[in-house]
Amino acid sequence: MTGPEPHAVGIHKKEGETVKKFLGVLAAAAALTFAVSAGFAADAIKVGFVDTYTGPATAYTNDVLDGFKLEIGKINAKGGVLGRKIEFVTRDDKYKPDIGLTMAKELVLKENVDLLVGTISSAVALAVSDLAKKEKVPFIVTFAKSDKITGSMGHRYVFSISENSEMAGRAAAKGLAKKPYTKYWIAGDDYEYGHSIANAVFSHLSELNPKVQKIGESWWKEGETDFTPYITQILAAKPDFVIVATGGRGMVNFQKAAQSTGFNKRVPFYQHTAIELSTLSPQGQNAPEGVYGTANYLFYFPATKENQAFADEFKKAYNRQPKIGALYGHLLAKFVAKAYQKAGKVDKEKFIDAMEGMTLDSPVGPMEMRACDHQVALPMFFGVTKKSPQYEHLVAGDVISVPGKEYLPSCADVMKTRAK
Amino acid sequence: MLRVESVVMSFGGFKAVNGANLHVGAGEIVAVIGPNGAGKTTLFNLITGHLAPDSGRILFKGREIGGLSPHVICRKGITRSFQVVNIFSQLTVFENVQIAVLSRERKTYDIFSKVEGMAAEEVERTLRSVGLHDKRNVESVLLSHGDQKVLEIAVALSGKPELLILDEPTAGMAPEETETCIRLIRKLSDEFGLTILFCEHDMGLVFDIAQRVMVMVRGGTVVQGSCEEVRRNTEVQDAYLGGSA
Amino acid sequence: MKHRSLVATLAVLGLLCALPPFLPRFYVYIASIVLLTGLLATSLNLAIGYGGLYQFHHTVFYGVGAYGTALMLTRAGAPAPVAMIAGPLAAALLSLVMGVICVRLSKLYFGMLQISLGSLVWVTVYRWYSFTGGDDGIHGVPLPDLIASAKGSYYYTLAVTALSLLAMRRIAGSPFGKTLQGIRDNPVRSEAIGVDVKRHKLAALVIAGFFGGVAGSLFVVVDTSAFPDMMFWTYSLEVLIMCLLGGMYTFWGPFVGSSTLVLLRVFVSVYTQYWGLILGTILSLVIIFLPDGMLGFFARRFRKGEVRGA
Amino acid sequence: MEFLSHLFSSGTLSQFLVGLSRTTILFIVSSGLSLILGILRIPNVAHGSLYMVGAFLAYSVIHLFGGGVAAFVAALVIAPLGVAALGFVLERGFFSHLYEREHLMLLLLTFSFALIIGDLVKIVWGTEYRSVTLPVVLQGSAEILGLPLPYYNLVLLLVGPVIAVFLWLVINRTKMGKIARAAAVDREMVSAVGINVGWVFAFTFVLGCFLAGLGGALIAPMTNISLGMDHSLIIEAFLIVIMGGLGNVWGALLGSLVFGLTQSLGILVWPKFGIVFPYLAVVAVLVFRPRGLLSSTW
Repeated sequence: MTGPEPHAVGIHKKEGETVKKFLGVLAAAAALTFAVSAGFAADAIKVGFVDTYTGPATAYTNDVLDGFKLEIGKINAKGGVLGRKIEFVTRDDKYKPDIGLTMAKELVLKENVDLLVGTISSAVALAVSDLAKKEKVPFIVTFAKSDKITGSMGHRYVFSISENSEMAGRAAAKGLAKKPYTKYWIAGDDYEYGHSIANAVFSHLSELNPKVQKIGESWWKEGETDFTPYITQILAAKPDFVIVATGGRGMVNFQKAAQSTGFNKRVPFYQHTAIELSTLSPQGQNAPEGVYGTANYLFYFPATKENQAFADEFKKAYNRQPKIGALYGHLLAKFVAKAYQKAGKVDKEKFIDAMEGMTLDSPVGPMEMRACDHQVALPMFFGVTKKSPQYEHLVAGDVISVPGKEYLPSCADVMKTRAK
Repeated sequence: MLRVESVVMSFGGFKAVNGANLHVGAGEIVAVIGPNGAGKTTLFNLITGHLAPDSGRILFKGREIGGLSPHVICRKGITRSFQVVNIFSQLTVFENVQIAVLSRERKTYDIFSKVEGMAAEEVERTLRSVGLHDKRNVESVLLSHGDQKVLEIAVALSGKPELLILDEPTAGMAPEETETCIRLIRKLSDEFGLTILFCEHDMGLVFDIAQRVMVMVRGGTVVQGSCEEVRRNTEVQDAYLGGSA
Repeated sequence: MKHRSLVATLAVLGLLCALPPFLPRFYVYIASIVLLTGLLATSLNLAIGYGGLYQFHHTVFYGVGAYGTALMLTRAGAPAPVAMIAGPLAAALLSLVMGVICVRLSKLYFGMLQISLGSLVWVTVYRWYSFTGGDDGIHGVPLPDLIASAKGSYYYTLAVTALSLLAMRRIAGSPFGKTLQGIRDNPVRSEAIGVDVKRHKLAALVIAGFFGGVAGSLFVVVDTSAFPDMMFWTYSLEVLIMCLLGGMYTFWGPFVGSSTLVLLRVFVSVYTQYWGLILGTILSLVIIFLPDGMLGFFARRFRKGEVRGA
Repeated sequence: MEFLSHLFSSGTLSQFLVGLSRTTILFIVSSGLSLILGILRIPNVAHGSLYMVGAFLAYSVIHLFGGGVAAFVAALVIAPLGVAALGFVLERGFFSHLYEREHLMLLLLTFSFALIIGDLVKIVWGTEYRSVTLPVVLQGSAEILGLPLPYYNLVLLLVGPVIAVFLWLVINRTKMGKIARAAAVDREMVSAVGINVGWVFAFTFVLGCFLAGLGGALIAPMTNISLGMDHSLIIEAFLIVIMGGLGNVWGALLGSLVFGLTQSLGILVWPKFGIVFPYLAVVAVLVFRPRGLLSSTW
């Protein structure tokens, strides 16, 4: 070590004075920061978003925000709710539960928001949900897919307006049960979401079709970029069908690997959200064909007037097709506005009472916020990827729609997991 | 007191010490001399445990010490100074000596006492006796080279060794500093009855204070004996005058 | 002199005790985070500033302290006092084990081996769903009522942090602390005066790990949760930055540095998403212009022209 | 004993080849890091960020040229050169004045650069992830024992050794390389004989950055290019360099092989904790050979 180490071993002898001076400076700086505040209008209904606004997840979360903005803008333009505007602020959790929790605390304890929403990360959602329960603030989960959120760790203050892994698993099992495959391989991102969705698909599939068997599993770390070693491993075992449980960025990565190795041509596989635009549009025409998937939203299906109108409106506003997040943001705005209207005043407990059992019309049809577990019942679409002359990306073909009621776990089942 | 028997130590293929023999009796002042690269420093490093011998024996008070760790050997009663000044340069003169005293008293694991002022009496006494007392609160990196060398001897001394090893104690010193240093070494020997082993290039100094001299050439012992014997030895003359000098 | 520093300490403590009633709850929470992060940085400084050990992955002990406490409370249902001490002890034990493996390496190699071992611990926590909760972490850790509220947890954090800092200050000023500084300064000289360098380093690592663990257990009290990210290597570097920012070779420097960074982070990240840019710029300016850190810089200016130690 | 049947299945060879090919990118990036660490003594945490910049640059170049083989080749040239230019600016602007600083300071300084570069990338390219499509020629895969090995992995298998030999030639057969090696051992000596060490160091740093950029450009088609791709890579690269021996190009190669292969074979043996094996390998190496597998320049 040739570096000039400061000759400071004995400095603490003089530190007392220095510390004092320093504390003065620090206090002044702190006072300055305290003085500034993000600021809501005085009588607005305050909605606080905690979500991931940096990194790959923004491909999904920005759509939520834009969908919400579009709808809430219309509501505010008509005078808002109860004569008050709905305003929102966003906080970036950087996909990390500790940061998300700090941000949520800031929103609740400092900004005094009336409502917390957001999070694509299940870890953040669970952390914030715990805070919501303690602070008695309603929290609407917009994207995170862990079934614990409204399942085993659900409570009065947490709601979910997206499907969860258990639901996706049940819906996929319904679609897959009709196929002739029996030898299944399970692979996926080795984290909460990956395991829970894979288990959900396979356990329900084996209930529906007792002949299926699992011949092997492989798990890679979340954020894995090179799937080739796993693909060769899977192909060597010669399964009939592969359940691939990837989330977020793993979706596109795995599809690219499948395309380049010809994996999809050798063995059919299923990925939740494989048919969704968020997965398909970044790959253009190079996405693999013949991949089975489920999704909550497709802008071209069902081809109803409502869906068409929503897609057109979104495209006009943001110059892109709405993806799944846009639907969630849209639903969020509608639920929030309607619930406050119904509650008659801005009150956290009344808001929750109003939310329970509430129904709405949406671009994908009518839906309900289940009173028992605070889980919304959305229809789920099951299909397979194919090329389309109309678009620059692949679309879902052979789409079947599974209504929410058919794949939601029963209230009794949910309560059983909560009791544990 | 110290006995080195046919010790061999090599770096890669090069035998830095090759069959050296050395004997130091209690209370003696022994000098090791030899041309540059003769292996004097390596020999000292072997004795103090900074290197481990390949073969041969190093006995201190009849016990084998070859290959032990430096701190263990220090505990057995050998302390040293180094050729290049080796002190706690960021600590004050006082603290340098203080650590050595605390280490000797085995108080370095004490996490409860306040170190300030500990062992002050002994530290000040030592500093007075080496003439550094008035500089006791100076950061030692700021001392003159001569003072640093003296401080290092004071640090080594504070371990209350039975054998003190000095590797070129006057290297790089100004003439008057050398003078002080010699007086210091004499004083140590006379007052405390210390056994001293040192190596030095300044032959005047060697023959001035050493009682016996060991001559090393190319890693081996050429001759060991009184100053007079060594001075007259023809092999030594060859090594210094005709050989590699 | 001694009298004055005692008065100053009591004044600061008194001020900190009096804060909560005047602060909104959010700031009480942030104040708790500031305190425990300060403790974390100070504990790291014991190893890196005083001992010169390249403790690159210190937050492993922070994380293990937190998980130890959280798991004792949730899984074992242990009484709170037991859990509070179990976390730090687990951290100290891990520090001992990692120390035994690392301590014979020097500087950069030490640091890298530690990062490697620390990453193993991190991976284990991150992957072991059934036990640690994996990447979700542990939430809603049950706490006794006394320390469950924002104020209660603040006072508890304040008390534990103050005691820990006092203890570390004592250790830094003890014969052991002085020996450690000697080892940092010159390990060869230390050995030559009979100091067992490795063992002292190991002891320093265990102490630093223990107090890192204490900070972790405080995090559980303040946040009622524990996350794997607490022990990801980037956070370790951030804590290193805190030490550097405040002044690595001073006792209070790391505390000052961590307070500055935590406050800055909380308030700045509300207004911008470019926290990295801000932190990076501050840090590079500090390294280039103030290598002694803020406190070191102040201290230096203060004693300019004085004879050192007079 | 189930894992044994995995090990000796027909997939093992193919698994092995795939492991080798992914080692290539680790090797390219870590050899650059190794040069900078071994010769300049800078523990450059920003190396991963430069790799990320390389990947983003490759993306931009390919899109600018509209895809195809020409665009891909252009990206492989332009992206590393761009990163090298960035490295040149960093070296002349900062590091050249700071070589004498403690490692710890340099480590933190480079970490601060990593943070800054990360946010600059965010500003320039946004937070969404990008992806690059391979030219049609390179799409598809070859059959090895009935299992697919993508052509691109085959290309990587060839690129790795080429780079290794190239680096060996630069370091051992050019004057610049020889001076750099000498300077790594004794900087003062080299400048004392009248050689301008500053420019040799600049050259080494720029070469290291070029390699980081090349690694980034090569990984671009295999992954989605996103913020944070530097985080996991840089720590792996550091471990590889330490494991292989600082400043030793062959050490970087050996380290990458150990790292890459323990990982891909670890997946077969114990899928859930496959990621643990490379770390264990590093620990084992450092416990038994604290200075790394091959001799280091330190």
